[in-house]
Amino acid sequence: MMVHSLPILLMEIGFMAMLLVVALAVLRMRSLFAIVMLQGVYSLLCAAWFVSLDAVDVAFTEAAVGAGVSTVLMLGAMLLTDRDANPLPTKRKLGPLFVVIIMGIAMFYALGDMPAFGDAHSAVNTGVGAQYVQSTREEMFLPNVVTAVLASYRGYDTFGETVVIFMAGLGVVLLLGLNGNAGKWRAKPNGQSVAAPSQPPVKMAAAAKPVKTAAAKRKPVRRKSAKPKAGGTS
Amino acid sequence: MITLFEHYNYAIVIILMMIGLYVVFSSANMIKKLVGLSIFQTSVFLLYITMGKVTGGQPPILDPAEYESHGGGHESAPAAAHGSGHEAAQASHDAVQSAAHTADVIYSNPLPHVLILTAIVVGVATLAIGLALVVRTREMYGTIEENEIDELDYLGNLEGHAG
Amino acid sequence: MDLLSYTPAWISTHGPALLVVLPLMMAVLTAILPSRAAIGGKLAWLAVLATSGICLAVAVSMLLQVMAHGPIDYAMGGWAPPFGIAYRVDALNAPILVLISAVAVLCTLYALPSVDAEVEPKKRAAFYAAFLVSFAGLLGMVITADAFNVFVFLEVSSISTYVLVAMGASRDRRALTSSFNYLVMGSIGATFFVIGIGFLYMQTGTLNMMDMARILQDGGVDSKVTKLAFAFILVGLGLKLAMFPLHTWLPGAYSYAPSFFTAFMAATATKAALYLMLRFSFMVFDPSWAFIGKAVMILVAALGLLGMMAASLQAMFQNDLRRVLAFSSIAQVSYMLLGIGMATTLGLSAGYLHMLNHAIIKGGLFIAAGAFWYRFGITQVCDMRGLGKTMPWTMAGFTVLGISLIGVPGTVGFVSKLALVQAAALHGWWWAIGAIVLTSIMAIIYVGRLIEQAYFQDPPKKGAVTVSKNEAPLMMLIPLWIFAISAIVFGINAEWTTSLAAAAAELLSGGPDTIVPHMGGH
Amino acid sequence: MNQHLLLQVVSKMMIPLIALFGFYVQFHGDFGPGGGFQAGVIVASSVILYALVFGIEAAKKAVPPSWVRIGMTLGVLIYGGTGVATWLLGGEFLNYTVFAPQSTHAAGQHWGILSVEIGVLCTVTFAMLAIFYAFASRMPDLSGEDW
Repeated sequence: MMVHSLPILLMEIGFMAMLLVVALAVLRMRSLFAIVMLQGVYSLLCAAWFVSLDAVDVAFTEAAVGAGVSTVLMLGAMLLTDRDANPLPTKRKLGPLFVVIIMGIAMFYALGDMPAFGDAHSAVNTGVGAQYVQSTREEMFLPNVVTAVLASYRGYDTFGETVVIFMAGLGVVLLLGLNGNAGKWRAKPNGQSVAAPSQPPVKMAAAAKPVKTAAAKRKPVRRKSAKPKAGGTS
Repeated sequence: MITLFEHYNYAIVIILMMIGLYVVFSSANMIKKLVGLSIFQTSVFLLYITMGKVTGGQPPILDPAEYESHGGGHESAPAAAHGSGHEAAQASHDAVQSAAHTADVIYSNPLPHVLILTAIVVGVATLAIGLALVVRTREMYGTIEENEIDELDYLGNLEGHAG
Repeated sequence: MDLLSYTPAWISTHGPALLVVLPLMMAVLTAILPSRAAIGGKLAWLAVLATSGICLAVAVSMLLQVMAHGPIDYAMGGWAPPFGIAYRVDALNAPILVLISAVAVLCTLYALPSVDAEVEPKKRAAFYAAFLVSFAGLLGMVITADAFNVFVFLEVSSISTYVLVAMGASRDRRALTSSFNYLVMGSIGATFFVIGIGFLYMQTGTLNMMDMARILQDGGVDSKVTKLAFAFILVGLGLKLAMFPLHTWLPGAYSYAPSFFTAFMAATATKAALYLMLRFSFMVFDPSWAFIGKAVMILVAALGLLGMMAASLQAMFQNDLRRVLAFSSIAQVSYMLLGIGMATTLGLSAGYLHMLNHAIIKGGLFIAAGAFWYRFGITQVCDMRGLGKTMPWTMAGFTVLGISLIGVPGTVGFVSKLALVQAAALHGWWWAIGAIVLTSIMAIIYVGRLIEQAYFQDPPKKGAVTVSKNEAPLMMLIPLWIFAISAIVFGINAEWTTSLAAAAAELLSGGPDTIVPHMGGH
Repeated sequence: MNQHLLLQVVSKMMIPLIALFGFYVQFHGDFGPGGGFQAGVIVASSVILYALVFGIEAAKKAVPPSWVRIGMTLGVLIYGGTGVATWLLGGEFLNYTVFAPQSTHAAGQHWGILSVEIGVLCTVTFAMLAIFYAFASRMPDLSGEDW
């Protein structure tokens, strides 16, 4: 019972392999610039696989929002902070590894009961989803069923989600300020303060470490790589 | 073995989720944590979309001809050969009455697509706020490594108490 | 219930949607207000007060209608439930809606002086807008009957909460890192919740909670996907309500957020997540099924027990006032989980009752803690010396609420702890009674320590002259004393709150099969 | 010599096309893949490209921050306003059939969906711009080679 014709199946297996490789690369790497770029690659591969899974709207959004905007934001943030991630000692990683493996085992345990890939008679594909196609054809007279469901049948979800986007914009304006000058104001009690200052004065901390540029921090990489460093003078 | 072959997509999704979650837990750098979080969320989107795929199905975009004939005069459907080169065996090529036409065209399930459109944008909104926090933390603490920040906080507590 | 006759008919038909849409639209309007002029902040405050007042009125009228005529249904967008998104107000979520709105009104009263001292003048209008979004998100989360809509409004309230907690950085820089930790753990919790809903959808094919319950009832009971869905939803919501091993984000978020928002968050955020756990584990799934019953019984009750012990122990050794209250919040949430873990009608009503009572206690305590910082910049417990003399009224309110936190007879804390003990006794869980008594003794220690500092030590000296009396402003004392008085009133005459809890517990123990199938009538 | 001359010339031609494609995606959303979110991001990316090539100050002159703040709220107001309009006309929240009750071709739904998608376009465009402005205008003074 082949889900796709052979060429598409090979393409999908290619997508999956690349996704795994990219995810593992992000896990192993320390240079933040590479990690951010790989995250963009990961989103784009997902968008490609979405297209072959007939989710064209989602592929469009994942490519535009997931690969495009996230990468721009992460580069912007990375530019303002550090270029490298310090590794954690391995003994501190065993706990998380154990938790993650437990989660994986739980999901593989239930793999048997999941509907087969592409099964037209599974509860998902005979449930409300399939009836949307029918009702859009008879009631809505709109070609793109996803837009009809997104804006009308489940329009309230999209309203909540527009509020989430508005809140993200407002939140970043609150935290960083549109002209980049938020965060300088200090709260003072409206009366005599009896408490000792609870943390070291802010200025001292900020001046403690200048922005760690790539060149200054780069430890000699084990293998002599000739490729130009990310922006740093090698 | 058959079950694994029928569920290979879920197996991939589960492994990607495990990797994404492990990146979040095992990295001290705040930006790498956010990257791990977005990998974890993107693999959840894959879980939803692979659920909705139907064998030999098409993207859930109806052909306007299908419902035109309901409303307007019953002219024969135009010889609209399918533009998309989707050579699924069942797709009809020649001019077919719309009633027969709708019966055999299979569409994938649109509902997971709608849910994931929402989830993608929620993921990016959380990412934007997280990055704003990272920038502000870098200014206040001078570093974005969680273990260094804990040391600074621990020192801060002691000084505060001693003062 | 003659009060019901006053509410216009329009409320009963469009009440549920109005309750969530009004704060969202007001939030957007507040965000546009001119942030430069001083009036911008005051205007925003007035808008928030008016909105939460109207929401309280709508919530109370809906509660009265639910108690009189049964559940209110509302089909969003005019589409019948399995197609569109449905709202359902029944005996389980009506009291929570009233609780959230009431706490919002009281905290908004408290906000006028508190936000002026803690938030940049330019940012106050946007700050109030973010609060309204968080308030609407909580209401939307509690009122909806569509599984995915719960996730959307969970994110609406969470994302505004991350921003508001980080706004506390003007007072203490640790607000940023605790907000980041809360963001990472909150997003993981929300994503686990989405995975759980995905598996539920995979099993049932629909997203409406009532339909899901019906389809699961017919054939989905023993499928592994249902068990996996329940596990993910339990862990996702456990992260959101700070269940014992998943609580590490809470102390930082509560102690470094702006005091106005800590008071609101402490009284409502964990309650909404706890309500969701009740809704999913008793109305969508059913504890009579073997796996779900064992999981609820063993996991939730055991973690509740562990949480009580560990959190109370840690609360005793904290030197930051708000971290003491935050750890005590984790302990109190564990009490509720213990009540729910029993899965008996009495246990559920005791847990539900403790949810209502704890909101009153913790809201007031954090308002008092904010007032201490407002006047004297006090955050450490050692700085609380002599507060009984320098801020008598605020300290008196703090003491009344502290005592009801311990559960002294005659206060609201005693009522729910007594109900929990009775439920545990009938259920035969003697070790649970031992745990409740032990943690109450620990509560005596960590609350007593604060009261002892305030009353039995003389005020600190500022350069050889003792600090003079400087009472908190009236706008802070009014909500504090409303909380304190209601902690006493509902302690003595607990008939109303117990009847609400009993109605909710009876609906829950009825389980999914008692849901009258409805197709969008309202 | 301005190192970005080549970039500036090319992007001057590209930016209007990107914005146009964004609006195409928005209004083509009913017939093919597309809709408010993708369109909003594409229109925002055209302004971001302008900011990257011509500098953040030029972009702030082109799309001033006060617009961005108003635009964010305008989108949600349009969306919520459509819902409130359906209320006032008697239907449930976001029930678009009340816009044109007698139509056989669900014209009310089409109007509702169109106005809602415009609301989403507005919010997403200006929210993404607000986020980009916040990050870009917080730039520490990094020398060119240190990029």
